[in-house]
Amino acid sequence: MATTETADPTNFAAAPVNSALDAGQKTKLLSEMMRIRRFEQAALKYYNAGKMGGFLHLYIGQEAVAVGAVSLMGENDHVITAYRDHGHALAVGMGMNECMAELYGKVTGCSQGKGGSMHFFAPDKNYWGGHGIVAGQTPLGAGLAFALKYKGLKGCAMCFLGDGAINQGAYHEALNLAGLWDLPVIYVIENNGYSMGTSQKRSSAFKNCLAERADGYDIVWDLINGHDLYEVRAKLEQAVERAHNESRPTVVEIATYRYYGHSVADANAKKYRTPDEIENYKNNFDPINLWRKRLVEEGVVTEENADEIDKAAKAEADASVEFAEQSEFPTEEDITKHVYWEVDNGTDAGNTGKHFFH
Amino acid sequence: MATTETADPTNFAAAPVNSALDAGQKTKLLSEMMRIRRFEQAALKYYNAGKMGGFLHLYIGQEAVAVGAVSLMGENDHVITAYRDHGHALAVGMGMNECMAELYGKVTGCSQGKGGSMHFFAPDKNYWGGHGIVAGQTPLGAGLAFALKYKGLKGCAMCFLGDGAINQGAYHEALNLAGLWDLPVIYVIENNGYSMGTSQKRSSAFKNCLAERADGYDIVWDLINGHDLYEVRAKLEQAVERAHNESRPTVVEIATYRYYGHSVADANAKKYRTPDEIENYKNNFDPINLWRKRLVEEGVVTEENADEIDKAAKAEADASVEFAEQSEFPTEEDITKHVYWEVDNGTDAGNTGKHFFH
Amino acid sequence: MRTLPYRHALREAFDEELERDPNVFIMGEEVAEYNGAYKVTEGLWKKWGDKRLIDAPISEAGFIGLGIGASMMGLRPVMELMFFSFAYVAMDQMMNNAATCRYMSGGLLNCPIVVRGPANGGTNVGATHSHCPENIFGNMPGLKVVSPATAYDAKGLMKTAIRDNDPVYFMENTLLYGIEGEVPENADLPDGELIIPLGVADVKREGTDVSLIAHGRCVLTALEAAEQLEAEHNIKAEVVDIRSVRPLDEETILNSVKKTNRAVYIEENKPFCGVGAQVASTIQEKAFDYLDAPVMRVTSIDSPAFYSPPVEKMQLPHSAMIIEKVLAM
Amino acid sequence: MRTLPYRHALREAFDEELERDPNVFIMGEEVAEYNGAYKVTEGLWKKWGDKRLIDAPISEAGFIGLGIGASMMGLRPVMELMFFSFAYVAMDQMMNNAATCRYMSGGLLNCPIVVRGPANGGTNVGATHSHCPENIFGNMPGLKVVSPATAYDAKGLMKTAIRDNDPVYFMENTLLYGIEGEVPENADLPDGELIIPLGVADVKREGTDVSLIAHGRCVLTALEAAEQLEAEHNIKAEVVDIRSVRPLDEETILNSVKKTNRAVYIEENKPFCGVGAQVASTIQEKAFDYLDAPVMRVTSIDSPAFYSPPVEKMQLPHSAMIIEKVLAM
Ligand SMILES: Cc1ncc(C[n+]2csc(CCOP(=O)(O)OP(=O)(O)O)c2C)c(N)n1
Ligand SMILES: Cc1ncc(C[n+]2csc(CCOP(=O)(O)OP(=O)(O)O)c2C)c(N)n1
Ligand SMILES: [Mg+2]
Ligand SMILES: [Mg+2]
Repeated sequence: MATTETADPTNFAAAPVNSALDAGQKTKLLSEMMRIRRFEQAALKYYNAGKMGGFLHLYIGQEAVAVGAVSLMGENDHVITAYRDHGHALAVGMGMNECMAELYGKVTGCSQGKGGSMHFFAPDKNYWGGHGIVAGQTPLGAGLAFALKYKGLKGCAMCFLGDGAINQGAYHEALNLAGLWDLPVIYVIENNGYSMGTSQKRSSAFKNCLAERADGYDIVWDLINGHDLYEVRAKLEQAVERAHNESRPTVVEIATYRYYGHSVADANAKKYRTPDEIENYKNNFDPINLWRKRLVEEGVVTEENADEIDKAAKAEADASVEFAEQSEFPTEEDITKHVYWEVDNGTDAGNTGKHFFH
Repeated sequence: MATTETADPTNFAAAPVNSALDAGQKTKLLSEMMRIRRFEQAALKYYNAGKMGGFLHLYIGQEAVAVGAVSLMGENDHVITAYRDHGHALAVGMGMNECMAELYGKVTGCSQGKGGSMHFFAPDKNYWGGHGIVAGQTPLGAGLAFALKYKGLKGCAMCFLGDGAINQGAYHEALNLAGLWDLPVIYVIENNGYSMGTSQKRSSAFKNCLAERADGYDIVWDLINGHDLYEVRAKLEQAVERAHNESRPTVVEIATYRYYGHSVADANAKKYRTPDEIENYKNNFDPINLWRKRLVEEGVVTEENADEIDKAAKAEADASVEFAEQSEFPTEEDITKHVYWEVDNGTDAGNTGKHFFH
Repeated sequence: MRTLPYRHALREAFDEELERDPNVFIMGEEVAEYNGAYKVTEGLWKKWGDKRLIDAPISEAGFIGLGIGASMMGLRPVMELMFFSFAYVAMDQMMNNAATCRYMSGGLLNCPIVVRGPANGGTNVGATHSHCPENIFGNMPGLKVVSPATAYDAKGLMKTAIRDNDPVYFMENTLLYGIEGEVPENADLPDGELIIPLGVADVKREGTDVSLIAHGRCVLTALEAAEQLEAEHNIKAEVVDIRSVRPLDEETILNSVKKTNRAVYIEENKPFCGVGAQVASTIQEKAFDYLDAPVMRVTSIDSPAFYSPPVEKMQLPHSAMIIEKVLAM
Repeated sequence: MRTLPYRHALREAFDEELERDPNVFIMGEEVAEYNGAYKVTEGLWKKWGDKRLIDAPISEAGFIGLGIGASMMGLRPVMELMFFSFAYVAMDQMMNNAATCRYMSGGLLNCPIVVRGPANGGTNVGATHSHCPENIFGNMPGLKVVSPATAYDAKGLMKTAIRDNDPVYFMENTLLYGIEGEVPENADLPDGELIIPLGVADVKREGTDVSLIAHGRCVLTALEAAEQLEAEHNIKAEVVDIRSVRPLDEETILNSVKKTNRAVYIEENKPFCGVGAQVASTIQEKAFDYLDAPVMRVTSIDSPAFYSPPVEKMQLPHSAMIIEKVLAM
């Protein structure tokens, strides 16, 4: 059963969590979305220039999901996601410099060059990655929630996954544990319609939607339009409240869209999706344009303010490229660091017996 | 949504598949259930006498499920189950001798002593085991159905699993594939209320029942009382028809009960279940007693006939013990047989390169 | 000295660590109300309650993954696999999430989790329940693998494993659970408790003629063979129990071989790429000039586990196999 | 002779086998409509259609298990793992159901399935996507493991793997997909097709001074090192490509070592219990008296895969590592 309980369910701006926002906060949300997009546009440019290795999965088009969700986080709320993780990383407050440097594989990167695009982490910001194995993070998300409950903290874990990830067994095992043990975890399915080149219809058996599988575990679920920041916040807030006050899980499915291919290496991005489909979303559902328009209508910002915010975001992204370019690569000595905590910390345990065998 | 569509859904005897049964067939069903029970009672006796190794998971109390399901099988219908597999094995027509000898670990056993209690196979009887890893058989069941469809055969695969097995990811992945690809597979959840010492409520999050999770995959499901052979046949027949005519999967959850512990080694069988609970089922829901009573009422058999059938079953079981006792153990040379088909068949491939390294 | 069965020694380790650190909890199938399928956790649920001992559904990937996530947050999960063989349904969580997240984050987190359970054959439970994946997990940098042979080692290594800040996979043996061994009372110990570091091998029998190197139950098989070798062939075998597969105490192994000039590795796993292969390759590389004969290996006969009780006995390493190898050297 | 990239050679193998046997089908993520994440199956869906090329959801345990079940019924599934690393979410199906059902049934069935995909690092995809589990699957009796280095071997071994009646895990390499190699037209072949048996090593370079033994892309690294050793140090290295890990051609390996008296095993996997450990232990056991020096090993530096492009290069085996070992012998 879907669960929308605002007075006028269509008027998400009126939801308490949104009406409580002041101009500064609303503007900051715009700025964060713009920062994510500018960061990724810069990343795309230099990835194509051969400055980076591996994969680059862009979040462009989905920004309102991570920004909206993270904007609801309090001290004891945590986030974990998959490999399409730049948006969540910047939203929780990671710096563009460390993130861009990580893409460059530099030692100044957030993972000192060891993780790359798919593996941004910031435990100090309650951000637990950045995970490359589809749905592999879903039991971890349940574990974060389990730890909060075990410690008696009022918080929740938001665990993001894609529409294709719901077909991994680990997700179902995690759902059962969350439902059975009353874990304060929120599974956020970012449904951008495709898992690589495979549409939702070709990868999943479902009746009405994907979140509905939660019924089988007696878990409340909801559907959200991901292009509307107000809606994302209003509906996700209910899930956060449920986690905080009832220690119960929620599954939300957020309709969204990625403008680029699955990763930049995706040769078929325009084959399995019609150009019309892509254009239509860009023109009518771009979460940044819609939020910008909204704030202008509300008189919160002027077009000029918005342009400045965007310019600042672009400048920050360019500066992060410069930072990454100037930074050093890790050295061969760094290869065997961060394998074992006990070794890194020079403890007796780390010095007893042979740990490395090359 | 549940799907019971007989004229009077409570009068399962009147269902075509049951009204079509002649006296001989009805008697045979009684005989098969009695044979399974007598076989297992003998197995229990000699397991406790130290004649067998490993685990012995008894099916006693659940006989109507396997017998009812297998009685619906046609030429292209296949079966696969978990480790509680003696009932299904005898129901598909495996001999008591080969089965008892397998429990004894003798070379005359159905698996030549290599599989033991959990691993009875008879591909010639469309019986694909006998699997020890919980839910590990569920993707295999989908594969049997896939093969039938691929070959253009009108058949189905009945894949049995327990109430605890539904929480393995593999089952959910298999459900999605079955729903997505229209596979003629029937997942039969034998819900005996416990997974080892854990009750359904302590292991599974659910709203009304376990089969209901099928809704999330747009798969039809049904609930069945496993003590009533007519009900098992009447309702499962609908699933078989669905598989044969629509090539669509079904999930059925059959309420049943095991009289003994999870395995004979289960020290706590009477701790996590009250004696009353066990006695109540034995006295009021024993599938053999109920069927026997029914056939007597119908005038199909007399009490005397029934006793003779039971005596014959016991005699057959005793003879199988004798057979097993008299049989030889495999030899050390047998250890490396049946590892590689190519080696066993002495092909060029089997003779090229080193296959074994001890 | 006081003797305890291996399983009780483990239970004491859990009980003491549950007492010492409120972040330690035990989770697995039937570990709480049922007292453990093999009674290793018997009595702990009664004593420590629902928060510290948790029965899990049959969802190894789910609950071990949950434990890994919880360990990142500072909890210290001790996860039971009813059989270690079931690790294969949780393989991604155990090989990727537990072993690589510290690395991929540049050291921003660590996973102090213990995953434990029996990894052995010999009770006729068949091919799927008899895996010995010490080599498989040992292959993955970031993981630690322990396999104790005695009650004493089981207790001391388990306490260390729980306190270790890296993931430790602790492989036990259903055939050892009932075997008694000396385990001192804490009161009789200098530090008031039994702690054995990982990565330290133990010479369980001194000898001069050949080094029998092993881990897990095969250590007992090696000791049995050593007795016979001395009694019947006047060959003095040294028995080296590596105890922990990774980290590995190469020094003790090499010192023994430099003394005896002959080595046999004994393990229950299948031979191809087993721990014995690693140790043999290390010995010939680092003690080449000391070897009077090639390093030999004893393993299970190379097939899936055979059910038939008398045949599985023949398939598993036994002293006759060891003696034959030694006499042929 | 005609040259083809490795990926095209594989595609020819699939195309020919799809043609030959209607029971052969290809399943995996993006193998059909998308033409394969690495374009190995490009064009096959267009030619063979929905029945023979099937796009699967992201459910490796589910669809590989499905393939195993279908193979028991006589179909011949060729399953693609987009990365072989994803085998870890399908581990139970691949280690238990594919490898043990024949055994546990006393030979009543067999599983003629091929599971294939790239198992390698070097493209900076990080720790979870760079596993090389040849040793892990090779450890399990009942399984076969193949790892071809050239387009020629890839085609010939794949055709054999598909016809083999046992499960074959075929490990490719994304860095090899684009490399051209000689692959004869069928018309130019005596039997009209290219078939290479499993279990037969190939001496890719003759030499007298040291045997460089390897599999997969490391064979090319070994050849490069051999060239430099000859050019700069006048050392004539023989390069033995084992091609198939299990079954293993020990004879060719031992004959080479008996000739050169020195051996180095090169592999991309992490060292602990790698294929090189097995081969080193075998050589010292069976050619002990022929060895002038211990068998040495070259592997990746022992940590999870490093993302940073220049650093991952240093982590992976490269000719300098090999040369250093050889010169130190
Ligand atoms: C277990 C596993 N299988 C396959 C892959 C390869 N892969 C990476 S992302 C992806 C598609 C995932 O799609 P979705 O879950 O919808 O997330 P999105 O990329 O759309 O954000 C696939 C198949 C993987 N990383 N892990
Ligand atoms: C993956 C896996 N985990 C755990 C086990 C151990 N185990 C065997 S049967 C069982 C209980 C299964 O209960 P259920 O599915 O209800 O089947 P039942 O025994 O009641 O027929 C457990 C936990 C196993 N064999 N495989
Ligand atoms: Mg998607
Ligand atoms: Mg049950």
